[in-house]
Amino acid sequence: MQATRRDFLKFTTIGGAAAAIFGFDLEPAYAQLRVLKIARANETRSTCPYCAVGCGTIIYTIGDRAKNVTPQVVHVEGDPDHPTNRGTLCPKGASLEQDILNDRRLLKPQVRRPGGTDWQDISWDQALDEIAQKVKDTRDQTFIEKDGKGNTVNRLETIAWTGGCTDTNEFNFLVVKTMRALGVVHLENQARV
Amino acid sequence: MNHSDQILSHGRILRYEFHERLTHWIAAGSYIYLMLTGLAFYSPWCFWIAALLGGGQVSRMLHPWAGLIFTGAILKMFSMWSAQMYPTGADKAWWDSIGHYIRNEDDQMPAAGRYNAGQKLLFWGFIICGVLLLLSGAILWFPEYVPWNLRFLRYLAVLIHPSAALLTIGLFLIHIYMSVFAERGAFGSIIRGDVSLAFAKRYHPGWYEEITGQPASPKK
Amino acid sequence: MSQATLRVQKMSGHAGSVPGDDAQREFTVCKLIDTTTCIGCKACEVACMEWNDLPFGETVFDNTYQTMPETRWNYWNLILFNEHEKEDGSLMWLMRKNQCMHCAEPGCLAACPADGAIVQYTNGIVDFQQANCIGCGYCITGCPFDIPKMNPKTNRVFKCTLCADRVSEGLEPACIKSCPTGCLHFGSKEDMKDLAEKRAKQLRDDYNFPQAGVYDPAGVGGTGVVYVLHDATRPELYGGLPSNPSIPWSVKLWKGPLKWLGNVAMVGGLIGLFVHYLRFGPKSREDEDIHPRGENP
Amino acid sequence: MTNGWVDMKNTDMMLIMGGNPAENHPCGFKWAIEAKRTRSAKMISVDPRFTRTSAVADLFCQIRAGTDIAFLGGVIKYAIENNRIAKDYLIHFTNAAFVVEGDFKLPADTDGVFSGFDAERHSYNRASWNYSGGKPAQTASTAAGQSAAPPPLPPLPEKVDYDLTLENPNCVFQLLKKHYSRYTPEMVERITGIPKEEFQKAAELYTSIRKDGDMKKAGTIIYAVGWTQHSFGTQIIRTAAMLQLLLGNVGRAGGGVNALRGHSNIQGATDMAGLFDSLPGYLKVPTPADSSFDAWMKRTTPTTSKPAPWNSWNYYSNTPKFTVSFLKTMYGDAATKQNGWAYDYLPKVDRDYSWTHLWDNMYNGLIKGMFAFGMNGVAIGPDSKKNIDALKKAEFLVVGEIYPDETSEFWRSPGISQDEMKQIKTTVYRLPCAGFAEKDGSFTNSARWLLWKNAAVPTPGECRLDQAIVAQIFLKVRELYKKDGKFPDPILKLTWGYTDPKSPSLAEVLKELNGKALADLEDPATKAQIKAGQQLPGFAWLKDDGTTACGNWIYSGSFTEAGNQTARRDPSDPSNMGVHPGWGWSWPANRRVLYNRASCDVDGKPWDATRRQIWWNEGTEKWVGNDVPDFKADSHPKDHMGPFIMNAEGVGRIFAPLGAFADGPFPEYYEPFESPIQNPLHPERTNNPVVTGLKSADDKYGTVKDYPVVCTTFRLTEHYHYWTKNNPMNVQLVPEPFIEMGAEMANEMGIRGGEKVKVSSARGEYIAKAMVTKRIKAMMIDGKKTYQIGIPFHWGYRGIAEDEGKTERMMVNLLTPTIVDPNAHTPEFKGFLVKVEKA
Repeated sequence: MQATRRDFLKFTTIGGAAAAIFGFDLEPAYAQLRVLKIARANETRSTCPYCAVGCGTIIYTIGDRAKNVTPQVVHVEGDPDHPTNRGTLCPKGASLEQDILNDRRLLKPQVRRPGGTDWQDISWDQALDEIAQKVKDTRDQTFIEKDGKGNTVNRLETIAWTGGCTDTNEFNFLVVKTMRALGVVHLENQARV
Repeated sequence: MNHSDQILSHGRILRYEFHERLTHWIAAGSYIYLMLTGLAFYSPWCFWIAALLGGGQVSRMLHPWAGLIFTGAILKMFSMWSAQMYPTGADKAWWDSIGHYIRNEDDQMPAAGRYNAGQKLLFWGFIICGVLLLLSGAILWFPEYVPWNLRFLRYLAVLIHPSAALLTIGLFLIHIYMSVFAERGAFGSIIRGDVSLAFAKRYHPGWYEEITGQPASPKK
Repeated sequence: MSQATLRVQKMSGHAGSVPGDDAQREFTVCKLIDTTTCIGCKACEVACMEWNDLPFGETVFDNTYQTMPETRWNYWNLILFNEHEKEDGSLMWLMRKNQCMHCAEPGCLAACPADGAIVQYTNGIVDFQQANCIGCGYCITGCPFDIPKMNPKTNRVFKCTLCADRVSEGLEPACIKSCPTGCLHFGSKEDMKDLAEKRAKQLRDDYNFPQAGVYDPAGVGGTGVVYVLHDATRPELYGGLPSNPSIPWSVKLWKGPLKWLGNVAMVGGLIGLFVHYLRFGPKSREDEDIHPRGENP
Repeated sequence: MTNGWVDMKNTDMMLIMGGNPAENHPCGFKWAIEAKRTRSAKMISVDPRFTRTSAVADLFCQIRAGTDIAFLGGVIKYAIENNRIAKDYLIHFTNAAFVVEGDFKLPADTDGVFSGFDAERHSYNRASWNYSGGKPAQTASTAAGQSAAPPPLPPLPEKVDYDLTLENPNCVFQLLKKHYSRYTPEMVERITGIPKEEFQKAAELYTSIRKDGDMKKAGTIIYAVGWTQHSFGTQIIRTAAMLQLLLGNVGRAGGGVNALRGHSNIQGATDMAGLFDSLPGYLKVPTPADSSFDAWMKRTTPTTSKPAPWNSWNYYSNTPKFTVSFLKTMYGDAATKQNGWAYDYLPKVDRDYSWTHLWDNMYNGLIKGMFAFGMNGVAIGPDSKKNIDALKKAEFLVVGEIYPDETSEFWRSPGISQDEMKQIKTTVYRLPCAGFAEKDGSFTNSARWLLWKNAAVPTPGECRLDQAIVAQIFLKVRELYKKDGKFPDPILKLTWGYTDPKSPSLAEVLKELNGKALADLEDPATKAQIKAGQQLPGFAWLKDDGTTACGNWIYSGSFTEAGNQTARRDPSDPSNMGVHPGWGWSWPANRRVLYNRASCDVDGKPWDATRRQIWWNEGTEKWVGNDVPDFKADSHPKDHMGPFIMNAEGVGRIFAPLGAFADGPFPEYYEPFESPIQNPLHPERTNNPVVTGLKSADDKYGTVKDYPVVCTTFRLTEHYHYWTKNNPMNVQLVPEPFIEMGAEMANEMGIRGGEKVKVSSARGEYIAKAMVTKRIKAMMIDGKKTYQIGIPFHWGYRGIAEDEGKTERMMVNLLTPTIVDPNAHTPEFKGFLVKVEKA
């Protein structure tokens, strides 16, 4: 075969022809957007557990509360109705999803025995039984009914409760009830420090 | 290789050895790919070429690698041919007669050696543009690693790369036209390596004389 | 992925007109950043990370409160911290939220060769379509604010989307919603300009910032993010905010005159050669002195 | 907070000191910014460091940590001298006009202490800190050498002598003026390090709201633990409160004294008395000396004390109603009038069992076992090493947590070898609890708003709800006591009537807190009736005859017959003053601004007609308004009832009489326990005279000779206590611990930003990278160049960065001292001494 004038014509027009042959349509009027990830998620109103501004948060979970779904958090955002934060959150509140879905969470009861160099797993029942027995023994051994002057004091100085900053009012009241009933006087809380 | 080895049977002369031909086609292949993908990036009107060649992502991914291959090929060409490409006095005369050349009045042309002045221009054009394309291309390959305060380099690169590429395209078009359409036998020479004595005599009389030791143009 | 309802009015690397252009009544959305009330809390940074589910990265302490030196492909929103001593010796701690400015005339879009990889919606949001992105990085060069960043693994470029997915559904961007002090505000460009000018006037009248003003640079056609600055005459104090940004001259030259020159040259060259062939034909018309080729294709 | 977060938007002037709300309460701080934006309000930031708050303030003063009383005292002096006081407010709403007993002496006259100081016991006999009222004071002198507890204090006089011209040299106002006359700008400069011109600028700006006594504007003081955490923290806050009374800012929208609490529910924990020295609703715990319920009530129920023609509601006169109702909630039918409402069941407290003493008592072997639920005592400190050493001596520790924390792993804290570990006998149980999103219940925010939250997800793994864990432990203990044991009655008789006793519904507990009628009740005035068993509408219904039960009187009204009020979600705010009466529920009685009667003049008209909170309606003869009146609704202004209804006087206390505070009826400036100078006011009395250190081997205190640098600890907005070091997002924001120091100091020491620095105190050392900044400047303190540094405290030995080996695995609280405030028992985390070296 010899190169001819026709070859040249073919050669120069092949590109233009190809576009027509393949019929590409590169003219989308709309761009691809990620669908709103919380569009059908379930909303739960909560309160941020960090500082005392008490920002309203909305926790978005997958599922519509149907029985066959284990809710999984997909997003946390400020509650726009909440008068204090009006939907805003600080960098801690805004990252609450990572607090809920954190792979560092403790997931099972553990015990460290006297002289132990590591944690051991323990069942809930055994842990609670042992704790209750220790509380009982300690209280029975050290409960003070009267002070040096003969005044009734009915107190237990040998067991302490230190309560956290994120305990609810109701939990705190259960603590006050149970600890005061035991006679606990070393009752302190993050509120002190 | 001495000159007598270049004279083949059947009245043919070996013009390009195998490694020269291979180098040429490596350069040619990579260049064509670079040009096509480059054109796709150059103008929206040509972006369809990228689609034909596997999509924009693939084109962008392979373009710089093809560039490296092309760079290797032209470096090899440089080492093979640069000695023969330095301009000589005859080249000036050749350029002065370029009108004859364009009108296919080759017999009016001063005798050219193995490479005429136009081919030398092609060679040096590709070498110089190749270097520019490599340097600017490296910046364009990794723009995110060019610090913000050296961003003028990126700005230069986006100008130099297409400018140099356009120059090579001009050279390329002429090269193709000359070798495929204008000079019968040229194409074969880069495929099989040999040309006819007549071809050598007609287009590269200086070279013909050098090889055969006979005058090329009895007409003169 | 779904097709959302934002229409495209500008499109990168696109031949011919853009179908969404001039097709719809729409207002331009705008983000107002009042640097004078920014406390650098980084809520916006986190909100952006969380909304977009961006993967976390490594950071190192670098003698600053700033999270990292500059935005990353997976960190689109970064507050820049700058300690600035005034002439009278008093200190200013300037904080500026840095992110895509959503220029009316985006340098990234101008520089981008990939069809539809960068689009501007009719509401002004400039968005990257990673599906179309070819990873050439020209947008990085085209941007006068150093915003687009490449994911080295996938070779696609990312940046702030102005939460186009939220805006298209009628929500505000995530950063705007989170901002505790309200230094971020969102609305129409017109309203934000108005609000910004009012705030700047208040700063001049009531707060002893005689140079307070609004940053909405004309060099890129105005931006979809406007700043209120204590000193609008020196935007570079705020972590190098360019005082007069524009699409880089070389990008303009390259995408403008050079392109047309090149096009003309290439087409002209082709035509010239063709005409030459028609007029002169091949150099050797007769094959008498050339070895026949036909036998050996 | 006397006011609330949203109320800040009403202010004209903010003094932010001892707090850094932009850093620590960004979302509440928005309302401070809102005031700037909408009212062109001004903001003054006074802090040891130029903070994120300072960045948006209009005036910044760099103060030496712990010298706030000198600053505020100076402002009081400035206000009085420049007639920038609220004269009418002062005369009618405070005790400025009250005459104080003649034998009361100020520190200026008695070598830097108030009258009654007992140097041996480091305490005051506070009998002379009383109003003059013509009533013979009871014998209050202590016989020499007697070592018994201090004698009981005399009561406040029923009818107080007063002088409305404020000219009586012994009236509170004159004493105040005299006391703070020593706090000159020069003195302020020597103590605080703030150049006097700058101090005067600040004093001028803050008091400018009361220019020529004009009452329209309101100013607020905003603080946090930067004030509390000192050996005189309560007195700093007192000084602020006095300044606010002087300027007439308390009770007013945009005014008040606003404590920004640092955690989601420590306001609630305080209200609920998770503290050794109180019972729910700020009822005082009984002491062994209270021989019976009645004796206890007699001691803790205040009697009215006021000028004869005035009126005082003295709301705490209802203490017996609150207390009986609490005991009925605790012990139900077992609490009867006959047994003093089960008075014996309550433990009696006459010692300091507070936080630092708790650890000291464990260190000394008294405490055998501890529960730590969401409370990381080792990291929180102070003196973390002492706390670790204390835990080594305990028999058992029960930790309820969601992340591995420092406390539960004290036995393998850095520096303890395997061999040493084997010597530690403590049994540690670590129980996996529920995160916030897994629990419902209510938090009380800093503005006293109770806000109900809902559980969003189930607990992961084997985690259990906190309330279930406590309930199950308690029920198991109770089972054991059913057989035998010491004094089992309070355990066996404790009410536990929850539907699911093993996991009480928190809504049921809130109902219990709100209280219910135990018999049919009728209000004699309105004839309104409540049937037995119904929820009470509020604490006004509480009775001291055993017919009502209420777990916490101030929370009465939170869960009524109308349902859970804390879950209300009506965001509307008709007055546009940030009241939001239908959102959640705030104690007391859904009042949003405390003492709001003081927002009106004596005649009941608002001081500022544009910010009307409540007012006296002549037509209906009632107090009405946009907020719930914190006042007796039908008390006619001409009766002159004081707006401060919780005080026996009915008025605000510029002078705090008798037992109110351990260390003085007026705040006097004392140096921090570890201080770089002697007190310029009285060099012979440098520190708070009633403060003493603890005595264990781990309680060490340094001097300026060895430790010349003032150090303060602080929080970052990117992190939350010792919690977010487990959160990858927050760790990315601020990946490593650091130490903030001024450029001048760093240059002098040849330290560059990012280099490691070692900070040591008498108690320990801490190593982290240096943050060299222009934001902390060298200071001239009493003529001596002094450097300050600040250290954010969010790291320990368990966390993402810690576990990856990117930190030195240390806690800042290895440095902090076990010195506490004598009133609030809060440790002096701020303003202790250290030395700084290259590490």
